[in-house]
Order: sequence, then structure tokens, then C-alpha cells
Amino acid sequence: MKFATMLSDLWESLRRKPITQQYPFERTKTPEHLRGLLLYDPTNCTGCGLCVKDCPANAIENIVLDKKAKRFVVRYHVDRCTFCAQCVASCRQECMKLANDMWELAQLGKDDFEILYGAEADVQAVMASLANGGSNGTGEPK
Amino acid sequence: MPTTEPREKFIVPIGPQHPALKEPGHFEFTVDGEIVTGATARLGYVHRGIEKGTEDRSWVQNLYLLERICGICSHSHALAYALGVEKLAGVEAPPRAQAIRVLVAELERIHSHLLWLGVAAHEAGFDTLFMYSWRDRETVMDLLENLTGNRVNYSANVLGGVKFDVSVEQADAIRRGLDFLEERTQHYLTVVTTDSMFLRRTRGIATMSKQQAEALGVIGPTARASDVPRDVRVESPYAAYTTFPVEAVLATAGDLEARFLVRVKELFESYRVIREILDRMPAGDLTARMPRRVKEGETVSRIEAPRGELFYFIKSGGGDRPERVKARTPSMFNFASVLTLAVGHQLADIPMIMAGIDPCFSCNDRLVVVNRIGHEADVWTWEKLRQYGIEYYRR
Amino acid sequence: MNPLIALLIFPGGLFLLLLGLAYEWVDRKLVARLQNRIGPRWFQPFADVLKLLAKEEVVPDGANPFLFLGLPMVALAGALTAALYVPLAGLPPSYSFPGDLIVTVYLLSLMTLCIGLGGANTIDRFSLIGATRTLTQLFSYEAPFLLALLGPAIVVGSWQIGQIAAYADTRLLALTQPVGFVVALIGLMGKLEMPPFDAPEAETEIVAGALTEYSGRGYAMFRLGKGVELIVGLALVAAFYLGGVSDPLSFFGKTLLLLVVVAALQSLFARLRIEQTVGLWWRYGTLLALAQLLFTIVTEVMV
Amino acid sequence: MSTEPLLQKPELVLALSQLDRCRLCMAETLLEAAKALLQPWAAESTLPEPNRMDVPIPAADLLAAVKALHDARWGYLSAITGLDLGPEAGAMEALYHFCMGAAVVTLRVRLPRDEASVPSVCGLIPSASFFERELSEMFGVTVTDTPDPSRLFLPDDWPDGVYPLRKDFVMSPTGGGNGAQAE
Repeated sequence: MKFATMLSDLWESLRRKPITQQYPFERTKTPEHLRGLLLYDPTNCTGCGLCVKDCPANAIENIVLDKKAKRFVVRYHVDRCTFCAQCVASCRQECMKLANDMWELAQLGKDDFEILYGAEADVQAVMASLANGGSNGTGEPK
Repeated sequence: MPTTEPREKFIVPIGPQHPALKEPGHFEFTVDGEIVTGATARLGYVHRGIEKGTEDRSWVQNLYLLERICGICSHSHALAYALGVEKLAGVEAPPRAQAIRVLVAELERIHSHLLWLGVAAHEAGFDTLFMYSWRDRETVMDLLENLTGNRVNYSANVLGGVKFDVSVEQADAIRRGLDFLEERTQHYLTVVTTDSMFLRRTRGIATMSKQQAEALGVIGPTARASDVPRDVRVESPYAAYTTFPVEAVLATAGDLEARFLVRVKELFESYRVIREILDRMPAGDLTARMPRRVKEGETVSRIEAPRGELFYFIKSGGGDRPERVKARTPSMFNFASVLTLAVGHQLADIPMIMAGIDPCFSCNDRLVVVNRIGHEADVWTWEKLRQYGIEYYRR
Repeated sequence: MNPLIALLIFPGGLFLLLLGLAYEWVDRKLVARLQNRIGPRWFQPFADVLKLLAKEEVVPDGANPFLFLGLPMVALAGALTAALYVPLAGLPPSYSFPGDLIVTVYLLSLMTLCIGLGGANTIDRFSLIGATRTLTQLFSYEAPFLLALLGPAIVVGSWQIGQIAAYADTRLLALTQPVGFVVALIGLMGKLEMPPFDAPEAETEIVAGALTEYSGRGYAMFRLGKGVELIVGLALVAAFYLGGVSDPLSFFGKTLLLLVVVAALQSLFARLRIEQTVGLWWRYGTLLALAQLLFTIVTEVMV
Repeated sequence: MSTEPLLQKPELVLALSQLDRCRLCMAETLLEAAKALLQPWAAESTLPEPNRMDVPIPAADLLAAVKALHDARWGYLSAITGLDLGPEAGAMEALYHFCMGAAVVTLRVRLPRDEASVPSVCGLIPSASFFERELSEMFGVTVTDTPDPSRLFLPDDWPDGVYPLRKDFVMSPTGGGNGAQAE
């Protein structure tokens, strides 16, 4: 039946700096496996759509401009994504990767949450068609 | 109460909204004179219809839906589901993946037990222990973030294996983290078992004898605190527990202090198993080929979540969507059986039993409206109920 | 110094309120640092009070509005008048008459009484329970705390705080009456409802205890009253036992030293249930205080 | 492992004390024991998995079967699962899962879809009332003389007669049932 068992802790924490980390001013290095923003490079993508089917949050749309010429544009909804990296596991051609340094993803507007990945020309084409056509948010590739 | 006319039953409501209650639930004790005749609860305030949700998602998507049933045992749910689906599909995850799954499961057990230690200390007003145990919990959460990529929903599993590998540096980081945690846990063990102020709040409270625990079918650490050796890792080892066996930690007293003891001692068991896994990590690849459609059939998958046995029943109709996924979480089971412990007890014992169930349900300071025959409805404060209990025994 | 300024500005009202908040900040900061946290910014208590004063004061139904609004004022007034008889900031007490020790202790417990009544006045279940606990705890620590303060009074042979403080100025009474000092300190923690005696406002069980229904001005006044009570309590114990507070340096030094001890004690223990606190006080607190008194009287008579 | 003698019948006294390491044959011995206990109904029991045994039980004999397992202290009732085989099959199943060690015995009670009713086991296993309440509110199986038939999970204003976990429950696009139980 000891009396003040936490005394050693109190004494030790008096001599140490408080453990709380002042986040915006002090930043620790993000761990290597951290799952941040999704990055997609269309070079060896075959347009199979496995990533679209497997995504639990329907956050990826693979817009197929031209299957043979391998011109694909991925429309990525950051606000729906839960960063589970299932797309990285499902994609057999390893075109999907989650960045481990981009994790402060807050945006001011809702439409900033939509990112179009793909070759420059394709992205412009899709942007144009989106501007007037405005495809709905469903996940199946066109 | 010598009155002869039939006693009607009185409902003693204990309301859903309470600051200490992390999960909202409403409890009603039907009282016949002094004896509690019925105790029931009304849950569902956070019911999200997950079992219905699993029926229109594919096998892969369900993994992430089921992971969000509970914050602190998300990996247990994903592991139970993945093991079940792999059994159905006849796929065996490679040994290295199984070992990593057990590694993350044990890290999550440390995380969950340290969290419970803090919350229970906060319930007893011991805020310093709460602050320190949650500070040390950060170490294990950093380890998990470093290893899996996320602090809470680790999403470590993929059907047929795991997503990442454990590199040598990560293994060393885990070993260093565990050394620090082990020394701290040793300190907490002395605090929990010797601090006189704390023992006044935990020793001899809500005692559950071995027979009661077995009859009620309590599971997990609460059962092991009453010397009932129920631990799915020991009884029916899954994943890599066959190659890295675990001993069940038992205590005999069965009161709140014993439950503290069991959970803190289980931390030491987890440290041992993790070190063993890191030392003898089997080689091999991380995932096995998994068909997109699962053969028809049913299976039961049981694993040991931090709070007790997690029971999954999965039925597949041969398509790429499950027909039925039933997840029975340990807390529902523990809670139902301890509530039945209340039946037959004196109304005067209710504060102790409620305080002992699980700190996040300890609502030992509520207003109780008790109207007995002959008296008009008088409003009892919980203190009055407690004092009434004390005098009742003195008579 | 004309009495109005003394009453309103310097050792009286404004200075006391701000000092009370400053001491409350020191206490919260110390407890945080002992728990390895950073703790609040230096102006946090002032910001809290300002915010509360700006907020609307809601009178819950089922509570008598006159009583509900009046009690905080009486509580703050009680605490402030108690401060008149106590030597503050190195100055002798602004007013003192024989027997003002009993009046001061009574005025301080008047404040706790107001908190209890404030809680009992509403029909909200949490504040009802909080009120019963506050009042039970009030009757449990009152006796030992008063007995512990009587020790030095007997040695000095007068009940006037001013004289006791002057007498105790050069002698360290804590050495001659160590038990009395310990009981007084623990009694002070009981009076201020600091853990382990914070059952009346156990936030995990009954939200904010008796003050659950209070908001806006009423709650701010209770908070200020508690700050003043902290100052008065510390000043009393320091004046009696730690060798007087005749100059500002020793006043602030000694009271802050006591505050450090109290903060350490606060963060060391778990909260006791209400019947355990009462049991602790009546069994150990009172007996120790009586033993100390007996010992002092015996030595007084012999010498 | 509670090792006091499991069964009184001499030929079935199992040498549980020397707990050998191979769990599978342990599970088999446990399943044998359970099979012996459930003799009258165990005729058409199947073994879908090495450590699992399914025993179809008519609703009327459910109490007798549960009593047999409970009195011999064979494991504990781990869960009750409701299973809707679909409107075409016109049948539903209530599965009572008993677990002991690595063995799992499931008592399968086949029920007609429209007025499915099952006796309550709360008399033997008091803590089963939660499972029965969930079964009744999610599948519409009326559990006779269960101590507390009130709802456990669904909100109070949930329309009666609508059972969300049935196959023909129409999930409205905004989530949550629109009460359309396409019978």
C-alpha cells in the first residue's frame, strides 16, 4: 500500500520539456510508409479499371480517351478517398502510389478536391469536356 | 414491504446522455421491491447498418467498411473478415503475411489496453495516470504509423496477405519502442497494484466469481480476470499464433483491480510475442493470389480482439458480393452477460455492478426515480441509493 | 491610503480578483507541467472570465430566478469581505477586530454554501447530486481546518488575525506545530475542492457538479470567488505557519511555495468517493487536529 | 481449458487433461462429444470444416438441444445469426453458434419466411436476450417468451413490419430504409 506512486513521474517531468509537440511550428519527419495523396502515372496503365472497381469509396474514375494509344485520364476525388491504398495493391502495373509527404490536403473550395492525372493534352481535353458536358460522379470509365 | 396486493414492476431508468459514457446507451432496471428482476439496455444510438452495407459491396470493398466498425480494434475486424474470406476461397496467406498480421494485431492490443488504462484512470479521477498512459500510447501509435502508414485505421490487410513489409530499420524502431513501453508498463503495474488511493476505487468492486463468469459466458479480459481461461489465441490459434504461441493471462480475484491486472499483464505478453515475431520473421512473399469471386459456402472466423472474442459468420453465394456477413463484437457480448449479472441482486448493488462493467459505461452517479408501493414517486439521488444500500446491509 | 482605494483597487477588489486569476493560472500551469503537458497561456483565466461575462446567462426553469442570480453575488461578496481581514501583499490586514479569524473562515465557507445552494436550486439531476456532495464535503473539512488554524491562535493567545500574523512573523510555527500545518494544508485543498477531494465536481460523473446549470455572469462570479478563496486560504496558512507575510516579497514567495506543494499533491492522487473523503476527514483529520491542539495547550500551560 | 470431467457417460470421458499440441484432433474429439450429446438430431449433421459441425434442428426441439449442450457445459453460446435465404426459397434460418476450444457447433433452425417463430433460450442462457432482440428486429423472427422483446438497435420511429436485413428490403438511394418492404 504505497502512498504517492506517481511521484517519480512528476519529478522527472519537471526536469523534461513538455511532450506536446507544437504542430504548425514543429514538424516531425513523416514516416516512410505514411499513406498520403494518391499519385498516378499513366505510362504503363492498361485501362483495366481494377482500381476503380476495388476502391471502397468510389474516389477514382478512369476516363479512357483511347485504349490502344493508352491515353487515360484519372479523375481523383480527394474528399472521398480514405487513403487505404487498396488501389495500389490492386493495380498490377504499379501506376498508383500514395505520397508519404503530401498529407495536409485541406482545401478552401469543394472543386479543388478533384485532381485530373494524365498526359497534359489528355487532361486539357477532359477538362474541356467536363466544363461543358460535366460528367456525373460515378466511377465507371467512359 | 408486507403489503399483499400484487407488486407492479417499477422501471429505474438510467439515461443515455452522460458525460462519462463514451458510447451512448440507455439502461433500465425493473425492480420488484428490493430485488432487481430485469435489466435491459437500449443501444443503437450509433447503429450504421454495416451488416446490410456489406451485402452490396464487393469482397475487397467490405474489408474497409468492416474496419470502421470500431476505432481501436479495426485491425481485428479486418483480420477476422480476411481470414474468413480466405478460408472460403481456399487461399492460404503466406507465412510472412500471417506473421505481419499478428504483429499488427499485437501492436493494436497494446494500443487498446493503454487507451483503456487511461480512460479507466480518468473515470476514477486519477488524471495524472490518464495523461501519462496516453502519452506513452503515442509511442505505440507512432510505431503503427511508421509500420502501416496510419495511426488508427491501419488497413494493413489485403485479401490474401498484407500490403507492406517490415524492413530492418522498422524492426529496430519497434524493438526500441517496446523497451521504453515495457519499462513504463512495469511502472504502471506497480501503480495499479499498490497506489492506496487508486486501490480504494478498484479493490473488491463488482466482483464476479468464476462460476458466475462461466455461467454468464463472459469473454475476454473480463473473463480472464475471474480465472476463466477464455482466449481464442490459445484455444483455437489463427494466423501465426501456432508458430508464435501465447499464454492466457489469468487473475483470480474477479474484481475491478483484477481486470486492471489482467490487461496490464497482457501488455507484457504482447511485448514478448512481438519480439519473438521480429526475431524469427519467416521469409517469403507478402500476398497470395486471390480470386475475385469466392466459392459458395459458409464459414465462421473467430479471433481475439482486445476486448474479447470477435465472432464473424460469412456466407458466400458464389458471386463477387457476400450474401451475409455477421459480426458479433465482444463488447455486446460482455455487456449483455454482465447486465444479467445484475438480475437477482439487490437494488443497492447496482452502483457497484455498473461501475465495474466497463469504465466507459460506468454511470455510477445518476438520478434514479424509484416509486415503491405506498410511497409516492420520490426522486432518489444516486448518493441516496448508495447510502440506502449501505444501511440496508447494516441492518 | 484613503479607504475607498484600499477597498476597490489595491489590496481589495480589483487587485484581489486579478491575483486570484493569476494564482489559478499558476496552479493549472503547474499541474500541467507535472503531467508533462504545456498547460494554459498566461492570460487563459482572464480570457475565460471575459468570455463568460460576454455570454448570456440562462436561468433554467424550475429554478427560483431571484435565488439563482443572487447566489453568485453573495458568494463573491463573501469571499471578498473575507479578504479584508487577511494580511495581503505584505500589508497588514485592512481591518481587524478581535475574533475575526472565526468570521473569515465562516465567510469562506459561506461561499461554498452558496455553491451548494446554487446547485440545489435547480432540478437538473447532475447539479442536485453535485450540491449534496458539496454540502457533505463542506461539513467534513470545516472542523479540522478551523481546529488547525486555532493552533497558532492559542499560542498567541488572541483570535485576531492581525496579531497572530504579527506574532508569527518571526517564529516559524510550522516547526513547532507540524501536524497542524499539514492538516491546515490538506483542509485548504478540501475547501477548494482540489483533487483528491474534487468529488463535488467530478467531471466524468456529474459534469460540473453544483455549477452545471450556471453560465455567463453567474459562473464567472463563482470562478472569481474561487480564485479569491484560493488567495485568502493560502495567505492565511502562510501567515500562520510559514513565519508571517509582513513584506510583499515574503507574501508572494510563501504563498507561491504553498501553491507548488498543493499543485504537486493535486496531481498525485485519484479522486476519492464522497463517503471516503468524509470518512478520511472525520477519522484522521479531526483526530490529528485535536491532538495538535491538546499538545499546544499542554505546552502553553506548562511554559 | 476447464478440465473437470466433461461428460458423465464413461465411454465418452475424454482425456482432456493431457492437452496435446495438435488442435485439430482436439477439435475432433470435442465435436464427437457434441455429436454424442445431440444424438437424436445429430443423424444428419455435416462437417463443413474440420473444426465445425452443422446440426439441423426443428424449431420445436431447439430448447432440448440447447439444454443438452448447456447441461454438459459444452462451451458457450457465442452468437445467434439470422440468415434470409431469399424470397424465392421462402425460408429463413436462425443459426445458434456454440464454441468450445477450436470447435464450433452450429444449430441450424429452418423457419418459414412469413410467420417465423423460435422459442427463447434465455431461460438457459440469460445473456442471449441481446441476440434474440437483434434477430427479431432485423429479421422479423418472433422469439416466443423472450424476457424483453423491445428493439435493441433500430430507432423508435422505425416502421413496424420492416425488417432491414431481409433480402427484399429496398435500400433507398439516400441510405436508410424508405419503409418499402417489397414483400
